[in-house]
Amino acid sequence: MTELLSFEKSRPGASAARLPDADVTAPEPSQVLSPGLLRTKAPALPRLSEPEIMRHYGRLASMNYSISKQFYPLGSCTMKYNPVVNEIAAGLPGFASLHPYQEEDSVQGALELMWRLEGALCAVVGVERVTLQPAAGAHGEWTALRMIQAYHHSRGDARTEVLVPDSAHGTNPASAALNGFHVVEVKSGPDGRISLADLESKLSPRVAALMLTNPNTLGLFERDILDIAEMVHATGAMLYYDGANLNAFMGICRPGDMGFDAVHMNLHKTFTTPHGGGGPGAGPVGVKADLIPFLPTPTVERTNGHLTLDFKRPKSIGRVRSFYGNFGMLVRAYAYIVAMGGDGLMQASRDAVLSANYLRKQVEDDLDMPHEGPCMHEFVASAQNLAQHGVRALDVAKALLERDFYAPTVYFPLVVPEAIMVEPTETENKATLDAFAAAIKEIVAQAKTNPQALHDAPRNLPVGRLDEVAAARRINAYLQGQSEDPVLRWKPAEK
Amino acid sequence: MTELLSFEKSRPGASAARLPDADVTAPEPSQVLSPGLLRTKAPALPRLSEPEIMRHYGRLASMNYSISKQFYPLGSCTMKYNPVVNEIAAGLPGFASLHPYQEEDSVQGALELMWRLEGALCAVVGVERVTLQPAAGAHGEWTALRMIQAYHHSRGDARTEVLVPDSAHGTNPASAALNGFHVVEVKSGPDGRISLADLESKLSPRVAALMLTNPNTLGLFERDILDIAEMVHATGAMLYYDGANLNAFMGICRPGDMGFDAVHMNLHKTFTTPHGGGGPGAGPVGVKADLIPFLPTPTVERTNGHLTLDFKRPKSIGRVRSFYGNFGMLVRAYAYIVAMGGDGLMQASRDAVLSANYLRKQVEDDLDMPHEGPCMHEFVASAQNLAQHGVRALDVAKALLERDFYAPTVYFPLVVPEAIMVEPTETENKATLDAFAAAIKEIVAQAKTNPQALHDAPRNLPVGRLDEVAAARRINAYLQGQSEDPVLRWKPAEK
Amino acid sequence: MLASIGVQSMDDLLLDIPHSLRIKALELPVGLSEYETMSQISSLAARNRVFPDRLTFRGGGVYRRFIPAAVAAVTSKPEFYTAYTPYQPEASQGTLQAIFEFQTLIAELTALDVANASLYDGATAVAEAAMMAHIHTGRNEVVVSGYLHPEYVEVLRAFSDGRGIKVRKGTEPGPKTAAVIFQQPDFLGLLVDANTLTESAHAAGALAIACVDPISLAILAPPGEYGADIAVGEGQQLGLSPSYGGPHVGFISCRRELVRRLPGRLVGSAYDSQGRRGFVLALAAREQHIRREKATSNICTNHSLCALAASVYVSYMGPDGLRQVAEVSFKRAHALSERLAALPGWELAFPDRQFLNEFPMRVSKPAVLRKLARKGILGPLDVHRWFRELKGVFTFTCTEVNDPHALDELVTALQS
Amino acid sequence: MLASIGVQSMDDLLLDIPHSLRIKALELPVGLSEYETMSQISSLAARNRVFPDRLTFRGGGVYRRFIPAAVAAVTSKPEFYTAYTPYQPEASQGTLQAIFEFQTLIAELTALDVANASLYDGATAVAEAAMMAHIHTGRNEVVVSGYLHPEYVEVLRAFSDGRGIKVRKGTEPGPKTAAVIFQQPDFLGLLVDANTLTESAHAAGALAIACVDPISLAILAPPGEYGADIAVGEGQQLGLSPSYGGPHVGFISCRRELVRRLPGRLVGSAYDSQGRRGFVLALAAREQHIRREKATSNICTNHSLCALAASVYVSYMGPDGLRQVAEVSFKRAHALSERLAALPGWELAFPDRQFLNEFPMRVSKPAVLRKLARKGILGPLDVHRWFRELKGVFTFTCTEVNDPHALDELVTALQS
Ligand SMILES: Cc1ncc(COP(=O)(O)O)c(C=O)c1O
Ligand SMILES: Cc1ncc(COP(=O)(O)O)c(C=O)c1O
Repeated sequence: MTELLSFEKSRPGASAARLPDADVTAPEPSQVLSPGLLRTKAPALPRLSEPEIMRHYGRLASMNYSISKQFYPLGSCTMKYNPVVNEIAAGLPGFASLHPYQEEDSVQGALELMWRLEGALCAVVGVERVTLQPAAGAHGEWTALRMIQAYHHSRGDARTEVLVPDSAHGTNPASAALNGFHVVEVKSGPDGRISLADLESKLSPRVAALMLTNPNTLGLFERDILDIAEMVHATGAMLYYDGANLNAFMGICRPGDMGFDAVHMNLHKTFTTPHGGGGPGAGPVGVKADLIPFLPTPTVERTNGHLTLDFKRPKSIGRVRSFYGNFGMLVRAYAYIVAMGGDGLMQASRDAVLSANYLRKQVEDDLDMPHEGPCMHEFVASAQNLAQHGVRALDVAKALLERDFYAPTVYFPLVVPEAIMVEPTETENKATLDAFAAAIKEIVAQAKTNPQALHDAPRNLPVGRLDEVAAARRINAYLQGQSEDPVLRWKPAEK
Repeated sequence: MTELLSFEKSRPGASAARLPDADVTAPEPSQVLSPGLLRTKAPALPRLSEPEIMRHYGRLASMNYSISKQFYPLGSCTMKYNPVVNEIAAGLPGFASLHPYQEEDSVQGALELMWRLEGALCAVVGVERVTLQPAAGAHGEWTALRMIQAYHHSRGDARTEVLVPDSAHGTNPASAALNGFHVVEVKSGPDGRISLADLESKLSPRVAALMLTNPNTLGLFERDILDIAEMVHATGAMLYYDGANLNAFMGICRPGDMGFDAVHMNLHKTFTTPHGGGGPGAGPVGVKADLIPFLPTPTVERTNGHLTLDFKRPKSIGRVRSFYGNFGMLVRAYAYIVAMGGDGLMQASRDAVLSANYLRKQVEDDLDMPHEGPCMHEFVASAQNLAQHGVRALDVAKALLERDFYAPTVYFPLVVPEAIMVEPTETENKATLDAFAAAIKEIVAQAKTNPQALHDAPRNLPVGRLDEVAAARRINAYLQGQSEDPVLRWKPAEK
Repeated sequence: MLASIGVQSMDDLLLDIPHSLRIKALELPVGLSEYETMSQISSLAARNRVFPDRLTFRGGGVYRRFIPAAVAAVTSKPEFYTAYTPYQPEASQGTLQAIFEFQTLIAELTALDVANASLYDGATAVAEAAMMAHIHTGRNEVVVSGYLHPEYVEVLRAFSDGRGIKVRKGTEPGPKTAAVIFQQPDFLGLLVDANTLTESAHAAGALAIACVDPISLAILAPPGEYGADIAVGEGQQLGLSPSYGGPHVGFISCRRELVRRLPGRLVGSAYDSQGRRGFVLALAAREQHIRREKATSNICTNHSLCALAASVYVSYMGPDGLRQVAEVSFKRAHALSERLAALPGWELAFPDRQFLNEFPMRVSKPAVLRKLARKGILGPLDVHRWFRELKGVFTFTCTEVNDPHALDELVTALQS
Repeated sequence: MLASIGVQSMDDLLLDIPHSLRIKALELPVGLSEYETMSQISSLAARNRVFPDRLTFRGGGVYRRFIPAAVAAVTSKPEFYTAYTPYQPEASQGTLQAIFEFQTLIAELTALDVANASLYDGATAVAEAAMMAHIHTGRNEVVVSGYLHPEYVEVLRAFSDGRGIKVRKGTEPGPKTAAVIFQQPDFLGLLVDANTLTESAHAAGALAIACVDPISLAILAPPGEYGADIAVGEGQQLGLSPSYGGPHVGFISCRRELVRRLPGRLVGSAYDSQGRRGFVLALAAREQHIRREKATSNICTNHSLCALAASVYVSYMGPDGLRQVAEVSFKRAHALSERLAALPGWELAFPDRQFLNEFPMRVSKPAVLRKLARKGILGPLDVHRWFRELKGVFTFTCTEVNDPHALDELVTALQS
């Protein structure tokens, strides 16, 4: 069951929109505007009735897996349940209808919410201030590195390198590069932790920062974190925390206490703002005292219960996006924190770690486990043991889809071959974890008896495996001018 | 893919609810109430977390066909698109949060809406007043007959019979019987219309009313309606209109003008309030002058722009439900009428008639057409031509489900054997009608080549055909005390 | 499309309609854009006064309660709210299973054997139960005991009038009595002696029909425990907003012996040829579309979506949450009743009767109540409107939404 | 579960964490029930002032427009909003197809070849486009022409500072110029000469980057028509609520030659072995998860759900509806501008410049504007805050939600 594009369903004369008339005496645009300013060819937008539109998107929706229906064991993604009340909160007219340029005295509630959220995030990660402006994790990373850059710069210290572990998420090196840093990779040791020796060898006065996540992307806690912090700080570099893995330790320990100078947080992971099929999220950044002067403007300030936006911050790196961040996401995260409380957040992390270790145990005889446990909130297995049957991690992923589970993250982190990265989160109950483990067992058994069935998976979804190589070839042809099919969009038939 | 019951998913200790404490000094119920008043055994309700609940209902939802995703050609049901804006309107706190016993001056907007809706419905069907109290069509029928009964009674005229055509909806005779009337059936002629001769023979001073729908349930307009009205009125009986088929003639003609004395309307059909999987709907009843004194209390009255509820109506039949009807549904219907306007409603009816005739044409070679066209907003075909291949209307219905269409109404009206009753409504575009016709053609072809495939349909839904006969047997066994499985509910395992 | 039908114009399709009946247009304004429609409707909504939940102390059959956000998140799924009655089970398992779960939870709450798929409201549920008793016993009178909701009584009368059944107020059933009907807690919030009422009904060969508050059943003995034959009630408190009185949902459950007399839809479990469990409409031979004038009731469309809301609500609460809701309401009401009774000129109207979370006060100077609205408070219900003997009596309701500060505000407002 | 893992207690799972780092509890209040949570949050919301749509005349990058109810009905579907980035295409066709449609409509609106899956907002879209130009041309300077939104400029600077790119205000590109960036209409609402700007950029070997208002493109020549290389913009007006500034959605489209430089996700069509068409993430070799430090951008999570809202909005409007929206806004603004210019002490700030639906007025006694809030009006934007030369200049915005009576109310309030 595939669905035509809205553009392909378009019917001449159809329209959902019935709009008010202008009802004023005023000229037509064409009477006023210079002809050169006017559009000559109308855009080929779909013409559909409201029922057609609603059915179109209703049917598209049913072609998606989502955390609302399926277990999403996606490692490094923290797909946990998104409470309904978050959505209600963000939709309150008192938030959703606010214009960003309203006078401050008319938005005290919004500013208070941001202030309180900042405070709560400070408490969770152990920092002194937080900027809520970045729109996503990568944006937060870049913001933090930009502050670190400005910090060194302000001290006349032009550092040009950023160290990134080989297991790091791709956004880490990309964010560093976007700030013009040279990225130097630090190796993991055989225990899945950063190699202190390798780190030692790469540290130098050129290094502006080391980017780490802890637990790291293998789900393992960097036991030597205090030593690492000392080594890094000794060279004058800063320690940066990629907070995508926050769900492991709320109420258990704090990056600030570990020696991290800056921390970004993905509210769309740990703090249950929904992923939206790829955003919007929010990536606040918390900092210790040294970096506070460099925070983006404006910051929210509170004096005698009155809230203001502070735009006068001479050392600030400036703005990283328009207005004050993804405010609607901030409301959701705040609602979650209020509902959970300190006790609830701690319980969530403990449950997440328990789930991951339980599930790891259930499948440890079925897949390779490249590193020893216990793990924190996620674990990385490997499908290399299935290679002898011609079965790859990708086949395991697709076979899981066929069994009504979303797939784990595969082929990441890069340091584990045929990686299968599983993060169950506290959302999933034991029955679901058991069912998932049973599916893995069934798939591993099938790898031996009928690998073809796995290569053919999934067979019960709207489409089977799509030929991405052929698609790439078609795109190439277009980009090289050998074809007029852009592949990356629909095009009206006639020109 | 079937789903465990919420009761079967229950886990000890799980709970979605976190509730405030009482926070007052007061005794426990058990300290105050006599022991005989207290419950001894807790009800076996499910214990689930919020994510489990949301996933449960999310998965159940995906097991439903609905007008939001599928074409619902259900005859006599007017499955048309339910505009989103209706839902928004009904959800406004200014409506959804009103207590029914608020003082009148604090609910002027609600009363005004009811007043305006009443006026609009009067305009559409051509009557003088409308009660908005009945909760559904059947409830409206019963309300109207109760008024007719009271009317005759008030004239000292104890009439005991109600005439109902053989093609009538089951609620018609049932509503009459509920008022203690004796139901007498009137036959249809070969042209699908009521037989005037038969009607003549059944009319007598015992007859309180004739219940009709026009177009009738065969989708045909009763051409002799003016004669019928004259005959009925001549005997002192009243003419009652079952308004389920209102979608055929808005802005084209009006039951009031045809001579009907009372009319019920299904707002959940013609006026786009959603069906909700079987309600709630709303079944207002419109009446001519003679019946006004008998309307249920309260009525909404308007004097100098001020609205009141009139409870002092000495001849009223009293109340037919608590409060003022399904108010939330009235808001939705009103929103629809405002958005459509007189012009839009007329267009809707014209489009509905056009769709039905177009679709009838497309399939007239494939199925038997027991009556000549044109039809109004729906038509009744028959699958008798497939009987020779052992294929029944039910098989056609199930084969349509397999093809992602809901099924037409089958085996109704009872006067047509193997009836297939199709009502496309103005919602459906030509592409959908064509696809449906193509599916019918395919099914009819398959009836000849591979009837077994039709008997096996549907094969791609959560369940195949369910054995209702076996279920009835199990229920019987339970009701006769031969089994302890109630079949009609889940029962906790242990006693 | 006209061409393919083989006609020239739309009018050719309307030839069966006598010319004298054709109208040119509807006497209604022209249609509006969505924006204008919403503006017009919002301005009507703005002409209503919304009292905050926490300051609403009025009940009388419709109550403010905390409604989890989950409820609307489920009922607003188009797959539920835009589906039809589940005539085709294979394509309607979502609705069917949800109804089956609703039937189960009503049966569990009332401790009776079987419940139906829903009725319109509490009032028609009482009337339908009376009709069941009438058919079952062949008797022509129902006895209404005590303070049954006055609107329920009116509806019962309207149903009974049509059917020629006598409605009598009293407590003594006689040989013609089909059923004794009582409400627990009653319209004033007071608890009645359900045991005795049930026994006396049975002693007279009549059925006992209990009209119950579903939330109260987390604390109170359910009808099944004291032997009632039929339980009915209004389910608004299970996750439905007041909505000026509807749509809400009626429920009905009964003993096994009476199941064939139940009105409306029933869903049962069934299996397909592969042994998969599914759900179907069951015992349809009671219903109008099969039995026509011999049906147990005329009901067709019922209140399915409201029943779904109730199911989500009850699943959210679970047994402990429901009990907590009932207990918090109980305690707040008892705390308030003491404070009100301490006000000069105020007293409990029935000081020796027990109650849960709604209770009648006798007020010597009711004028003070008129000031409440100005303070944003929706005060108690004046029940004198329905009962002559209750002059100066007002019923107050407390639920989990009336926080202790709200009680303070109320008491302060009454003192000032 | 602990037993099956083979440990005694939770602490056994946390042994890797140095003891000195363990904390006992978070310094946060304890959790609240849903009811209390919503009460607390509602009371924060109540401390904000909501101006009615129709009386909002403030724009400056965020606009009140009519949002069809269909938009939220789609974006609130959990299948959309609770899905992850569509890494597994077979289980994510809904999201993928929706993005593919979004890419198409942005490409159509801007009349350029290819658009991406979305960016965070208009400001970062400008910055990303500048980075593209920098990489493509190998040049280290971007020229910002005219009144580009001041916050966009700030973001552009932050991005450029990190990368060592110079941001220069002006109109004359030089040999080091990677791109000329202009906004059409500009921040003040004025129309610029996009043709000339584009030509001069090209003449200098630089790219032309047009930052455009998507609704304006129903009337105005799109970037593709005047030869711009990259179009970017803010999509808030396409069905997203103001929400105190976010989340909204940035968009970017470009000529075929630049597609490999595009930041962020791209969805393309592909086929399965049965020949069924589906959609997949395409050209991933530009992205961070494959290319790491060599990626065209660091963006990962983008604004997919907002892009979906925009798609629903545009489908609802269709080409005619979008044009109607633009025209009604245009006419209302022109009617208002005349009435304002007729007020004593008021004049158009740039009388010989053309505009669509936002326009700058010069006001001799701005104190009058302070009274507007008291009348429930959200008045114009004081742009002096950003531009020293614009003392006494305020921009007014009109859209289809500012009905003629609203214009009357505004003018009356200013006269009084
Ligand atoms: C470890 C890690 N870091 C950073 C990111 C980037 O976050 P975002 O996608 O919000 O930009 C992710 C997201 O997948 C992640 O898993
Ligand atoms: C012709 C006809 N009359 C009456 C009814 C009864 O309406 P309701 O189901 O709302 O009680 C229906 C509904 O199916 C119908 O089709």
